[in-house]
Amino acid sequence: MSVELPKLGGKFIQMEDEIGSMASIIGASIGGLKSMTATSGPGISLMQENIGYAVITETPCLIVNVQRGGPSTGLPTMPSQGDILQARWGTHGDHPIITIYPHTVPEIFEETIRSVELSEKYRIPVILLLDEVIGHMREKIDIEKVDKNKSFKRKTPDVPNEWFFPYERNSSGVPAFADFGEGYRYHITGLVHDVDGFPTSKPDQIDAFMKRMFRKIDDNLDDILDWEEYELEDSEYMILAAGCVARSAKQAIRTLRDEHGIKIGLLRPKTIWPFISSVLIDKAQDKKKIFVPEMNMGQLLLPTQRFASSICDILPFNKINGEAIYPHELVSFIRRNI
Amino acid sequence: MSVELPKLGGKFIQMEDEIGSMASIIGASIGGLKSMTATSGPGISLMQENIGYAVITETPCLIVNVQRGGPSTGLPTMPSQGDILQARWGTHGDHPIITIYPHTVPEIFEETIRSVELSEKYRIPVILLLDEVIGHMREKIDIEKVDKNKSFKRKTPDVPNEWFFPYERNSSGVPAFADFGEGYRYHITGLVHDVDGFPTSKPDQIDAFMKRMFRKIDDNLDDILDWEEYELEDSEYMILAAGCVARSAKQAIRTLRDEHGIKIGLLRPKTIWPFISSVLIDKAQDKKKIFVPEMNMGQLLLPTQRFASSICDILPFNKINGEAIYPHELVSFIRRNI
Amino acid sequence: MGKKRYEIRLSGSGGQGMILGGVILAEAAAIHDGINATQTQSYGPEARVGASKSEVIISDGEILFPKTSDLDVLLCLTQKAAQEYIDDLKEDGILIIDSYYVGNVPSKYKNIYKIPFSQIANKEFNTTLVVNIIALGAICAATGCVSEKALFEAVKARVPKGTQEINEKAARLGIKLVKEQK
Amino acid sequence: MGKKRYEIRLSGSGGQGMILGGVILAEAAAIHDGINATQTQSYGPEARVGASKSEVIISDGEILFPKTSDLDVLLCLTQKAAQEYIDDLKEDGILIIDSYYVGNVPSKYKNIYKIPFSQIANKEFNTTLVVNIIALGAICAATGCVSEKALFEAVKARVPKGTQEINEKAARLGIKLVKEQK
Amino acid sequence: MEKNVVHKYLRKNKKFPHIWCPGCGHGVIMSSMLRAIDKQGLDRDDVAVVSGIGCSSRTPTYVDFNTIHTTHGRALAFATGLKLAKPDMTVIVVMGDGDAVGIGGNHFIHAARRNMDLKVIVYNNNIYGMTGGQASPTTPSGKKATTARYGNIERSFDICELAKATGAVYVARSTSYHVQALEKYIHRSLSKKGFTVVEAMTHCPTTYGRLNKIKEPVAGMIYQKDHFIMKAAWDKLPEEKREGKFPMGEFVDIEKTDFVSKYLRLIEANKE
Amino acid sequence: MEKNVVHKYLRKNKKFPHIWCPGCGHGVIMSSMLRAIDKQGLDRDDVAVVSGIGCSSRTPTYVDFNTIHTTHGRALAFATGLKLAKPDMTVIVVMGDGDAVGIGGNHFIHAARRNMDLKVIVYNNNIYGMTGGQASPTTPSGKKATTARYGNIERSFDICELAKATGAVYVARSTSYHVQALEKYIHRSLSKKGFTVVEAMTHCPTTYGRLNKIKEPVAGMIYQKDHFIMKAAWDKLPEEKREGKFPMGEFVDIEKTDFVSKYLRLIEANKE
Amino acid sequence: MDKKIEFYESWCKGCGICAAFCPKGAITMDKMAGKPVFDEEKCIACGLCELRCPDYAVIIKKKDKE
Amino acid sequence: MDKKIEFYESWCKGCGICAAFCPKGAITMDKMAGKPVFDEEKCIACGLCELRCPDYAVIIKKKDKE
Ligand SMILES: Cc1ncc(C[n+]2csc(CCOP(=O)(O)OP(=O)(O)O)c2C)c(N)n1
Ligand SMILES: Cc1ncc(C[n+]2csc(CCOP(=O)(O)OP(=O)(O)O)c2C)c(N)n1
Ligand code: SF4
Ligand code: SF4
Ligand code: SF4
Ligand code: SF4
Ligand code: SF4
Ligand code: SF4
Ligand SMILES: [Mg+2]
Ligand SMILES: [Mg+2]
Repeated sequence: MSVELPKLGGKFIQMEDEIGSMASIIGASIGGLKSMTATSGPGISLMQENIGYAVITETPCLIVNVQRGGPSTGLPTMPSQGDILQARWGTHGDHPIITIYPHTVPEIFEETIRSVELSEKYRIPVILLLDEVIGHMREKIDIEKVDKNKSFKRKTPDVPNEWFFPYERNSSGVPAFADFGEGYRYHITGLVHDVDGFPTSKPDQIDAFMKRMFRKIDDNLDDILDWEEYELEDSEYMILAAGCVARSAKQAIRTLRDEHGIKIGLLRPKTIWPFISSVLIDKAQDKKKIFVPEMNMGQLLLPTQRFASSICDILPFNKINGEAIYPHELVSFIRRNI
Repeated sequence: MSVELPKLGGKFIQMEDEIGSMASIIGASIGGLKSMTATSGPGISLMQENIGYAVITETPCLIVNVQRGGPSTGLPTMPSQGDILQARWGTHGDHPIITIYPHTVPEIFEETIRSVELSEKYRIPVILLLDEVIGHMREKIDIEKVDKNKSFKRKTPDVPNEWFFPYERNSSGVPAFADFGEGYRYHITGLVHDVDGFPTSKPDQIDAFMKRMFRKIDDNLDDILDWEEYELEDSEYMILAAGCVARSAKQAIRTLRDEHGIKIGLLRPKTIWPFISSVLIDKAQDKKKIFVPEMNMGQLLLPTQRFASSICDILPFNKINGEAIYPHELVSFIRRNI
Repeated sequence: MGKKRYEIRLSGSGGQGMILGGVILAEAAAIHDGINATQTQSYGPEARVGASKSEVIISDGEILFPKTSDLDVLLCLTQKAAQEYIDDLKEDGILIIDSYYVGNVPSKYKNIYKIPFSQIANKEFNTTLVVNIIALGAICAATGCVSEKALFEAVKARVPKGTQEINEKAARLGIKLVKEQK
Repeated sequence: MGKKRYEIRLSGSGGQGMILGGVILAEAAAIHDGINATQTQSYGPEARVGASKSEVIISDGEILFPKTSDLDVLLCLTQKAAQEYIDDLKEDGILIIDSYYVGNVPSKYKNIYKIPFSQIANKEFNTTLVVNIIALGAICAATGCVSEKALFEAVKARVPKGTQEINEKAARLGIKLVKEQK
Repeated sequence: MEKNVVHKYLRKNKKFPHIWCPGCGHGVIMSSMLRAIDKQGLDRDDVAVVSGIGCSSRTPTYVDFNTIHTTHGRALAFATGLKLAKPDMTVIVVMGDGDAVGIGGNHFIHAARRNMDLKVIVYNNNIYGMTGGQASPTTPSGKKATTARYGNIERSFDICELAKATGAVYVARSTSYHVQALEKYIHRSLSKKGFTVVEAMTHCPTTYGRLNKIKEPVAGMIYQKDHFIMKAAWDKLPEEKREGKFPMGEFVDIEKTDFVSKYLRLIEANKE
Repeated sequence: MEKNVVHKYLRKNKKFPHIWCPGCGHGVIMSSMLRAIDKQGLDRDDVAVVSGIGCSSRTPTYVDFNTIHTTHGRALAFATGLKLAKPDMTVIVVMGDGDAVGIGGNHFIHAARRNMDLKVIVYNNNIYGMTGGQASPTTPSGKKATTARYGNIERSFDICELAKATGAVYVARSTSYHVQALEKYIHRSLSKKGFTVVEAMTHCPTTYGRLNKIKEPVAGMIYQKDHFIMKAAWDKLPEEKREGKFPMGEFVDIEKTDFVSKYLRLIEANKE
Repeated sequence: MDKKIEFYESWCKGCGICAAFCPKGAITMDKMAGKPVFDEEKCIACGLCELRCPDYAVIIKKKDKE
Repeated sequence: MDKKIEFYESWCKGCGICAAFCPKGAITMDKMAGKPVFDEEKCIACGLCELRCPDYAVIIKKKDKE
């Protein structure tokens, strides 16, 4: 980044810590730039306070988190999926958020673009969650396939200064964003605020603000959610997995189908937050069992149980020893448990 | 604290920020003291990295979080229950944790003592989650009732230096803690470590360490979990609520029973993490509906749905306008929904 | 007292000692009368300039919901406080106002004590610092929510050493003023 | 190639260019041969002192699981690397070792190429810097996992300008050395 | 037309009086800032005022510029991002003492080191005002705070010294009493490129004053009048007479290329 | 019996050689520290070595004391808590330059301000070594790092100056080449009460060296030999000859009561 | 000197700063009302009260300047 | 002078520092093995190689001191 950005007129700065990094990308976004930061492990915990600030001020920005094993310093450069629920709940105070979880290097490329787009469109920070396995891997990207003309500008105000409400409640739920310096002199604050951007402690204004913050996401799940179905059509069993575990799962499915004749498929959320609950409920209907393999003690398992435990049996497979889940482990676990 | 502690020979220090506060109580605990810090809102997000450090190094300490409204600066000094899931998942990396949620001032007193006890006994940070309503309230404490002779010393090593393994895998799952300066010169690290305290990247050692960290909690739920049942005996309906919302719920139950003849009771987790899942499953069996009122968009709701949605209907009641939930609101919501 | 739950709000401007007043009242009930009481107050920067309030709930039973919703008693020392809070008072609740500062109040309230607290304090004690204590006396006499003895003890325990006597006098004066209006 | 999925690990000590080697091999397959390839490596402080490794998976189908589990080919340039990694090689896998540094290897492996890479590099090119490229040539010839043309192109694209010729020579030498042993 | 320069820049859609306590020095600092901005003749669309959290940090709410009320201690980091995005904008960063050198100390020294072109105004009331009077890193030794009831046992920071040691190109100190000098220094800082710091000593009757027996606003200002001495006089003062007195004036005024200018050159040199 | 003082303090249950790269200066600093501890005659049970995260922070793993490897930048805050709990323990804090004044800068200046009795040794290799060579706040302007490929455009911190400005009672600098002076300064710092800082310049062949063409360990040490000049000589050096050279020696050596001593007095005075 | 003193009472919080530091003693505080009272005669329009008022409640206009 | 040079080869990483700064040129690096070779004759037991070895692989003992 520090090498490439200047060539393109972009800006790179190495801040003193991750708190500062998170703060500065918000500042840059307010100034009208698309901005991002990246970290692994401890850094993401330090960013939490200001992630909440981006949520409440509705400032678009992208946070990349390459997960490592263990809490704290843990297992640097070893794979894990320990930050899935932190991505949802890491900052204090109730809030919505979007988290995207690609599973190949080319998909990282595509989903980074989609993440920025969602972030700008819904004025919300987006976390791009990666696995170390894929974060430290080279894989083929067919750059030709990427639509380079696709561009997304944030929605900016189309009314004169005096009529501009920075946090107006419009039908889309997403107010226009006035970049600083464009003549709309308004106020941005991490306090709960009213449509005019100024702090409020009036229950009805608080309620309206908070509800809109959730509504802008809940009302647009069709656009925000994304997932892959792999060999699910005729399946009796289903694996639910994300990130690199989904690759192991696919490999396992190949073996299970080809060598053992077991009808099994994969449901892979690409958007993990908000969760693909209705898709899961739909797909779970005709399944005998759902397997949830994860490199943690069970995190995607929680929403899966929440939404599908009344539909069918759910079996977690958890591995937290710093290794990836091998396809053969999954094959034998599944064969033992059907 | 700054006034009282010196009188008792205790130590108080105001650190430069909450990161430092969290770090210093861990340092003090390693030095053999019982230690705590307290915050509200943003501070708890800043503490997350080092909370993870306390988890992985198994250092006892107490963190008090008086919740405020909204993400970020939000609604200072206004009540909310927005940090319930953050208390569980706020730090990066999969990990266990204990969170206690009292609902009256005298209970804060008792539960603070219990929290410190649990923290020392299981070598884990304990979060004491409070509501602003109760955090900023005066209420009667019958100090006579408190057992002052109750004292708990952490388990210290009872073998000579050379035979001491700071992270041994014993039957209890909790290794003895050697305070620094007592002759056991060992190493403490936030990296995943083996029984000798030194970092490891061997899958079997990692696995054993991580599993023990979870097991020491899972195996002792009987001791760690606590809850109150209020008018639950003959109830057809159940409210599940914690903290000050449980007080509104009790008041509402009085009205519903006394004035409307509705058989309804309350299940109130005092320990919220780990969740009282088996208790909930047990109590839910003969209920028609479970109501889950919260000052957030639904957080305790999640484990409730996860464990009980296949047993009975679950109805959330959420309020996020900076006000407490009034008993009459609950009364009318419940009457409308039964 | 004849009531299980009694909701009281003291309101005035910052610096009039409303919070200390609430604490004393709650302690009179909880410690000296031996029944239950809670006290809450509003915090935050807004509390510094605008109206300041302190709430006390007294009950001989368990106090469940700790916020007030239907006030039994409202004390207002300023017009601003009156404007802000008067709607929370029950129709049959007791309203105690500083009659020098608080002008109109809704006609629906019948149980009103009008006392020019600040002026009296200035006249009798040559300071407005005791206004909150006079008001506590008034509340005690108007409602009986705490016993006079408990109030005196609670006052003595909380006010600075050396001012205990004058504060007890202030409390007694408050009681007298209400009794005169009864 | 006749195989759908081909797992290759290059191992040696830090500084022997194993990572660059892996990248070149993967690019030869993915960019120049137009099939699929992934490349991974170990990171972290330990990687600096101990054995260094780089893994490449080549497949004409989709590469699902991106980590190696059963190696088809293992290159070991040091005894330490051989000790650490040899167990991951399939019984019918191909083992390529620097015969000057690597001594004993388990007898179960039959497809072994023993080449004194460093000595040859020193002798032919007067530098050990091209050891990794000679080794790539050897892998190419021993396995056919990438075409020779693709390998040369990939090498040329990755090595510093000015060293392209000598590096291509090194690759050719590797190919020749294996062919001689076949 | 507005009645005076201060009113000219106050937000029309905000209710006044502001939220600060009666007689709080923060209001005086804010008006000095507004007059300095006016004197500098900046287009208000090209001015941003960024704050952290605290009483002082309520400033952005009231002034009619592009304003951000960020998180506690992080204002400089937000401002750094904004400045990178908008190199031509004048970015003023107002912070309390706790904000600036307590929780925010690291961003302060690094922004100074980098020479980010940010105009810092520290409202120094020697205490955490908003949260009721905890000690700040500038609470003088021996003085009281809610977290230092027995008198502060810590040494206190000299913010100007810190700014100087870490690389600021302009550093000055004045007080809410010495309001003309204050305006002059802020104006001076606005006209310089690079990291500038004006430390505005402000009296806080409600917390610092109450705890340290300077309860009345007027007393707070008299204290400033008596205890702050111009640098020139201070330098001549014998050591033993300095006790309890503080220097004010301009401490640093040097030229150094700022970070963003250097970065823009780097882009120019490497653009494809 | 151990063969020499260094071996005496190495952990018997750890495998050597250590994890540092061949020729890395960190090993030299660690042995200097061990010799200084030995000279000071401390009981090893009463010594704690606390670090943050980084190559330098691997030190605690190897030495036979009470050791903590904390989180990045926070070592001083952990050490502060430990020192409060164990006032008589000698708490040595080893940090990298990034650790100490990058992410950890705020704890550094506040521990100095408070005069916490902590013995800081900064292993300064002018870069983030462990993570592969990102610029640190001490990377000299113009030098390269993975995040400053075009040469660092930021000004760099002088750690000794920062320590001095913020209140340390003892400040000294030496290098992994000037190993005898290094040992002497560390020993001196161990014998003082209060916040002490020894900045140990260390050569890092693998990252800083590789990026800045001082790849060989020996070259790194020769650089130190040629570029670091004793303070006395430095002070006499004309400005134009200072370019590219750095002073070493003892910069601060004063007496001030430390925080914990003051706190213990406060307890004594107010104990019930 | 011709001048005009504008005073916005509802913005004034009665802190007394204007009165305390008026070089001519032209301002006195009305104790009961807690607000300043200006003596136009004594005032020399130095503007210090305007500069120091924390609540922007005083404006001193020199007429000759307009 | 009577002295003993102890060298722990398995700890030595062959950095060459000892050799480069030996004041007497008593150490040379064996290029093939990448390890130092000590010339006891030249050595004056100044101990500098021991002090500077980053891997604690050399110990110089002065016999007369024992
Ligand atoms: C991370 C975080 N910690 C603590 C707080 C609580 N807090 C709000 S303002 C403040 C201190 C303000 O002091 P200062 O910066 O000096 O400003 P002042 O109010 O004195 O003007 C604190 C500690 C917070 N908002 N965020
Ligand atoms: C909060 C956090 N941010 C980033 C990292 C990654 N990290 C590990 S070590 C390091 C820098 C080390 O540099 P320095 O402190 O100078 O030590 P050195 O390795 O150079 O000795 C970084 C950024 C981390 N572990 N934690
Ligand atoms: S608390 Fe102090 S700083 Fe804050 S507004 Fe009041 S007087 Fe001003
Ligand atoms: S990277 Fe540098 S500092 Fe780290 S061990 Fe290697 S040489 Fe030493
Ligand atoms: S200075 Fe301003 S606020 Fe204070 S009394 Fe005078 S006019 Fe009123
Ligand atoms: S302008 Fe000057 S003289 Fe006139 S009232 Fe104000 S301070 Fe006094
Ligand atoms: S200095 Fe030490 S590690 Fe380096 S070559 Fe000499 S003996 Fe070996
Ligand atoms: S002791 Fe001195 S003279 Fe002898 S080998 Fe070592 S450095 Fe050379
Ligand atoms: Mg302050
Ligand atoms: Mg470093």
